[in-house]
Amino acid sequence: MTTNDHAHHEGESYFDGPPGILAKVWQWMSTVDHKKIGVMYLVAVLFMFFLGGVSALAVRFELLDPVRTVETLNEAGELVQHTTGQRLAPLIDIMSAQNANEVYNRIFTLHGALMVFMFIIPSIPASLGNFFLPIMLGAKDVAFPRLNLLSWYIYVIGCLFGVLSILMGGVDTGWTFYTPYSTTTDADHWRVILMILAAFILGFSSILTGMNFVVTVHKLRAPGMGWFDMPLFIWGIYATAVIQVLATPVVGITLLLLIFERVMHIGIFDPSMGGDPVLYQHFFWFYSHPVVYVMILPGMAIISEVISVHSRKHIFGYRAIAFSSLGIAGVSFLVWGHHIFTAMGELAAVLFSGLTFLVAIPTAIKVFNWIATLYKGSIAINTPMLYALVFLFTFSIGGLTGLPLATLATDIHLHDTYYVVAHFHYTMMGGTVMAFMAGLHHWWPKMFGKMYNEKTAMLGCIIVFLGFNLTFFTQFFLGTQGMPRRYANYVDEFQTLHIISTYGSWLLLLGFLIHLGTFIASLVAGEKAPANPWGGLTLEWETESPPIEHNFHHEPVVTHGPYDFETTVPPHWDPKDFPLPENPSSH
Amino acid sequence: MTNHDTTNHEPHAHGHPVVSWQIQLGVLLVLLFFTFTTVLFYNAENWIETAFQIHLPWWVNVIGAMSIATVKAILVCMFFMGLKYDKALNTFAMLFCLFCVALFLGFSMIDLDTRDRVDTWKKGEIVLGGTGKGLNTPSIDPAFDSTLSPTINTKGLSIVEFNRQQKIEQKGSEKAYWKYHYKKHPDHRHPADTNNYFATLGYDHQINLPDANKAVPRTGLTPGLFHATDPTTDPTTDPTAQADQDANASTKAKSDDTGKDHES
Amino acid sequence: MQTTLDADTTPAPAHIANHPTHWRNRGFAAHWRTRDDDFDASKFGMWLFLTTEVLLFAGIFCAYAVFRMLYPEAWANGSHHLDWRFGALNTVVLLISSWTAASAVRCAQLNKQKWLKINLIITLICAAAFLFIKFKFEYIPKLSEGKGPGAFFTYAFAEDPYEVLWWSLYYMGTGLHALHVVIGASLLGWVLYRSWKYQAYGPSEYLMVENSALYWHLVDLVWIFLFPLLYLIH
Amino acid sequence: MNTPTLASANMSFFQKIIFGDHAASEAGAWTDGLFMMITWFSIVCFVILMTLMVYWVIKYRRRPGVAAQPSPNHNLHLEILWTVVPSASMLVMFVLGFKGYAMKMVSPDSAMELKVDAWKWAWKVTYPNGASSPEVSFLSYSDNMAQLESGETDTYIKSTGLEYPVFYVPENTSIKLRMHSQDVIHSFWIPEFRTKMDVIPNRYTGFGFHTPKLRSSDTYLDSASMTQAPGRDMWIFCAEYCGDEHSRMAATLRIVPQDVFDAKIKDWGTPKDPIELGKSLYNTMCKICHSIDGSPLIGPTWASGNGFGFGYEAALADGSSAMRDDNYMRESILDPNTKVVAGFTPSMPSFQAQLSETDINGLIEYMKSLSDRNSDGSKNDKNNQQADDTAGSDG
Repeated sequence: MTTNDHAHHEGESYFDGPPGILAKVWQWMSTVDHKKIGVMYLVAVLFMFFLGGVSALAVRFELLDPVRTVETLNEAGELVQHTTGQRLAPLIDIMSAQNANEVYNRIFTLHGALMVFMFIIPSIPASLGNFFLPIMLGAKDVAFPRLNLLSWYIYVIGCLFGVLSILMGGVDTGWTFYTPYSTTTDADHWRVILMILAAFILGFSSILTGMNFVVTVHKLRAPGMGWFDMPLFIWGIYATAVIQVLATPVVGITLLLLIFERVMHIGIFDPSMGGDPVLYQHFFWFYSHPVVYVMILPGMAIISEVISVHSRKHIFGYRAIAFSSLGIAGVSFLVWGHHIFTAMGELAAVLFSGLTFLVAIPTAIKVFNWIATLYKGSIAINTPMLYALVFLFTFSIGGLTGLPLATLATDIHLHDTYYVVAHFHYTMMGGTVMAFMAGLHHWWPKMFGKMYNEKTAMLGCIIVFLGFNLTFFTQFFLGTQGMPRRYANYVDEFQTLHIISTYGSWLLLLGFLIHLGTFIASLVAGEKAPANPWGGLTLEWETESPPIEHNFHHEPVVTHGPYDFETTVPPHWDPKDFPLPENPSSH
Repeated sequence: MTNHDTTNHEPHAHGHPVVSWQIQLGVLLVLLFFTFTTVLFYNAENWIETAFQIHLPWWVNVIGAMSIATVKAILVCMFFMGLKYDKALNTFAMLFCLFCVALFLGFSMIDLDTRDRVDTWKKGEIVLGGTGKGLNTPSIDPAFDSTLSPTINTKGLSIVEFNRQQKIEQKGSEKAYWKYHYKKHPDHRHPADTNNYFATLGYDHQINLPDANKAVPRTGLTPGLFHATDPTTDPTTDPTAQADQDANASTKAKSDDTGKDHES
Repeated sequence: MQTTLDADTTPAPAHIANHPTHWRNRGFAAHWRTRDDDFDASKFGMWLFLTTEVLLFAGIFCAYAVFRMLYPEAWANGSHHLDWRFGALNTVVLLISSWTAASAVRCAQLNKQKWLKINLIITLICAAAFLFIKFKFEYIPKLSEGKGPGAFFTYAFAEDPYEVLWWSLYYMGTGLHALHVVIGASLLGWVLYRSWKYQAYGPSEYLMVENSALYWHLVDLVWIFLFPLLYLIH
Repeated sequence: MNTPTLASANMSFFQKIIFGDHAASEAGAWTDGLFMMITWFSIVCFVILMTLMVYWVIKYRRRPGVAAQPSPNHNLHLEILWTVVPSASMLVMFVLGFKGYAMKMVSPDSAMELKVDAWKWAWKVTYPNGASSPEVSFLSYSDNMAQLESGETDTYIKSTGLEYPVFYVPENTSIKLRMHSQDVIHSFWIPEFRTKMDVIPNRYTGFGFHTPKLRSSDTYLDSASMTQAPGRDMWIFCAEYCGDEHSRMAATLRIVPQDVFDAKIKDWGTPKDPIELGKSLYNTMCKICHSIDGSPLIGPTWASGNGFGFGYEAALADGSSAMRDDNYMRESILDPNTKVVAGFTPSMPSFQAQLSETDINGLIEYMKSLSDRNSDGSKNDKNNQQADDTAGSDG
């Protein structure tokens, strides 16, 4: 049982363990404390983000020139030959690729698989969610602490499988593993199977986390916390967890069938045996469309928190936002077809097109509510708030550019072009990653007990914002003008826009490096963080920063709503530092 | 703990209802009864089919079996898994999951069934049974899999046709092959038996009662199953079409309407 | 409260009764307020897990439905290569095992330690019988006839160019189910071991029995649908 | 000028930036209009939202000691309003999108049906009379005419990578495509017509479009005579990821006057000298993987020497060796992966459905013409000369 683990260090912060580095490592590796596990997730996820980012930079670099691939690789070889006497085997040999384009194909597959399966799906729920969901509920831990640790280990094993298959040369199937290409390419190697297995295993980790969170929200709310007293972050994570539980098993069986397809040609997805490749796409997107809401819902959840706390304003339309989260989770199972409009029958295409618009409505409602929350607030301009505003900017673009992709006539033109690439980067990166950064800066003092340098962080935020838009806004025009996805070479006309996009990617790199420096500096020499630096009202601000072993000295009792800034002085604050309006509006 | 309706239950195990053994045994017996029923239903249908040559439409069989299975599943969930006495939340979780399953099946089938709504030629496969091309890929790396997946080149035939051709070569002559075949499956003429060795080898008079382990042509084959390689080409040009039709002359009527049934 | 329910006429010997794993001495996780919260949460978690299992098999069922719709003849022929008798027999075996699993839970609730063990043993025997029938009378003969999945399909008497797909799905579905049988059986075996060694389950501590039984019932549920789909529907 | 441009008469600057060019068909124009409508709608929403956001962030920025002013937490009418308005506008988008989709999917019965075949990595269009286009061109959006007229075609080809097959269609006609793929999923995309559809193995997919009338400004560069002829070039791209050369799987759609078109397909339909036929087939179908100058590509080169070329012994992957004679070549075309040359992966699709007997003979004749040996391995000088200038002329 977990009791013996919880017995000792009462009152200490969660991360000062026993003396001795080995003892510390063992304590972390064997911990069932959701906070430690959250931090472990954070580290792993950020490492995967780094790998995926490197491959993204490689992709962008390749696209500097219409027919660069061959030259680049030869140049690389000769360059080394000039400096050192002997010619280094160029990348093409290292990856044991047939030709130069295959290297590019493997790198963008690498980017997709890393970013989707290993970074963005677990990013917010598994790291920030793990850390803050129980605290915000006023619980000591998640429902199943050991399951929680297990899911982290499963996640790491999955990542290891993926990295192993990359070290064996990487796969060129594209992260969607479309048959029959994925069942026939590299047929004499098993690195493809390794990558599929990686996705399969990561699915289990995702399922376990989801189950854990759903049960936690249902059973471990603090006394006095009804469903509608929960912070919206919890609502978002809850909707996410529901999707994780219900959608991920389907991709499990899909990838299983895919593996058997490769090993023994069972033929279900294989046109050469009477199977149907489009059926695979149905199987895959039944999971992978809901999963894009696994990616974005936690981001939306963070934004709801950040905006309301930093503008000291009750979130506008609490129930609307809460229900729209559930609505998105529900509708997300109805719309997967819009990924395969160009492969489907006409009737199904029309059906899915109509249903797809449904998902836009709750999303729009959320954006309206967030902006309405700013009205008459007391808005602090700091990094979390800045990132929240960046989110509102980029995510609105991402959402609005989704409309032509739900509209049949235009989607037939834009499908599989750079327009789509730009669109989902505006939602995934401009949405989830920006929200992730917002949440990271919002909760960093709470997680590590150190403040960070506000100026450098804001500088990094601005540079990331510029770099991001420079990188991806150009790609909308590339797409509409006729640049297909996943092209290693392209016609000369598109070069200008591609060059701009690549420069933007370097700017992005700079921005994230600044953030990295800020965080390291904060960990090394940051000043001690107060328990409640922003004046938040949710429960995580009542305990110390960093939180103690069991989160709270006494089980908290919820006396005020999470957003009652008009009537409540936040914990650890002096009323004169936190002026309240004289005549709070009646509601 | 909220107490549930616990009529004819024994006292609670620390607040949780205990299902009485009478109920459990009764449920088991009902389940066994339903199993018997569905098997009976199935065999009755076979019997009607072969004895009276009446082909019941396909949905009779499907709806019968599946509805019985559903009833059984509900019984197991309610009593053995205790949903009847449990929190409503668990039931809700199960129901919502079934709702997702329904969406999954429904939409996928809608797409695969309605591809030919605008152009009829978008429906079918071009080469029936698959092109047989994807199979001549190299074997999986031995380091990974000791039992290699065989690398077959089916020469563009479906793998079933391919295996039959292999067997025919192995047996030397078509006649020898069909002799071998009808020794094992004497009940009806194989649709691919184009020049009617079924008759020449003297199996046509033979009528056996159905045995589930023997393939009985209960529906007959869809007209033109083996020759409509291109939906636009005229089916009647292919000799096997004729062969099929007079082979199943007795079951022709049925094969037509089943054809319609299956398409619809 | 256990005294009222102590139906076990022979009380456990001291070295078991004082063992920390004995059901009377078991605590519950520190982050729960009451034992009931722990119990309900774990059970709810198990149900969520069962939903994921259902959706896992939904993939098989979806492929089955789609291809039956596309290639009805192949499906009709394929189903008649299976002998419904073995299917029915296995159904009966699983139903009985499901019943014993359910009454194992009941025995744990009522602290009937002996009958708890007996029920679990019968369940495990049924699991073994199921697998035996499946392999001895179905997999091995079929494979030896060349009715294998995918590229291993070398059956010369096939009627229809798509029967290979039917066999692939047959092996995927039943194979996945057999895997679940093994997992469920090992769960129940673990329960049997612990109740044998420590009497670890009783009126206040039968969660593990209940959850393993739930898993076993799910295995039964899946078979309840696989049986008509594969053996009876044509 | 072979750049597929449309001297756009009534095209807003904004639209010009977005699409770079007019749509070529009515359905395409409809798509553009719908896209612009949605874009303007989005811009309006976006501008309103962002102005409010920025304005309030500045107006209500935090001042020390100043509390947030009270305001209601929700406003039912407001929320209903901003739920209903988006829903209504999206309903409009859906209906219009449906109409545009129908315009692309449904083509009149009178439409000319072209059969499109796709494989890794090339397109082939078969015309109603069974002919298929032998012509290739190297075309690019970029304006490299100077190079062309100065005849520096080699450098030019290098800069664009390779030649693309050219498919001819008559002007002002309804075309219906019936597409199917030999190996993996491809996607047939004509950006000018704003429409694409996946090309799926062992299944027919398709769509239709109506080619525009040519205008006086529409001319293309006839690569044979280096003269401008009335007509109009468009890109065809593969939009579904299909492997190594996915990005090179392009082609040109050339819209020409009806009489030119008729003459062309009549010409292609009639049999011609096998070597010429083989050469044209090579240029359209094989060039992507097989070189004739000895350079190794995806597949073995056809040029003779160092173990390659017709009449030379081929070392196979399984260790055995085979003489490259007519039969071997025929087998390698129809059933490529049974005898794979050592050092190459079996990635070539079978061309069973693709090539007629005449085509295969033509290809083999062409291979012979490239080699300095006969099928029995003996030396011959007659073809040697021809091989050189063929290779030279083709680069």
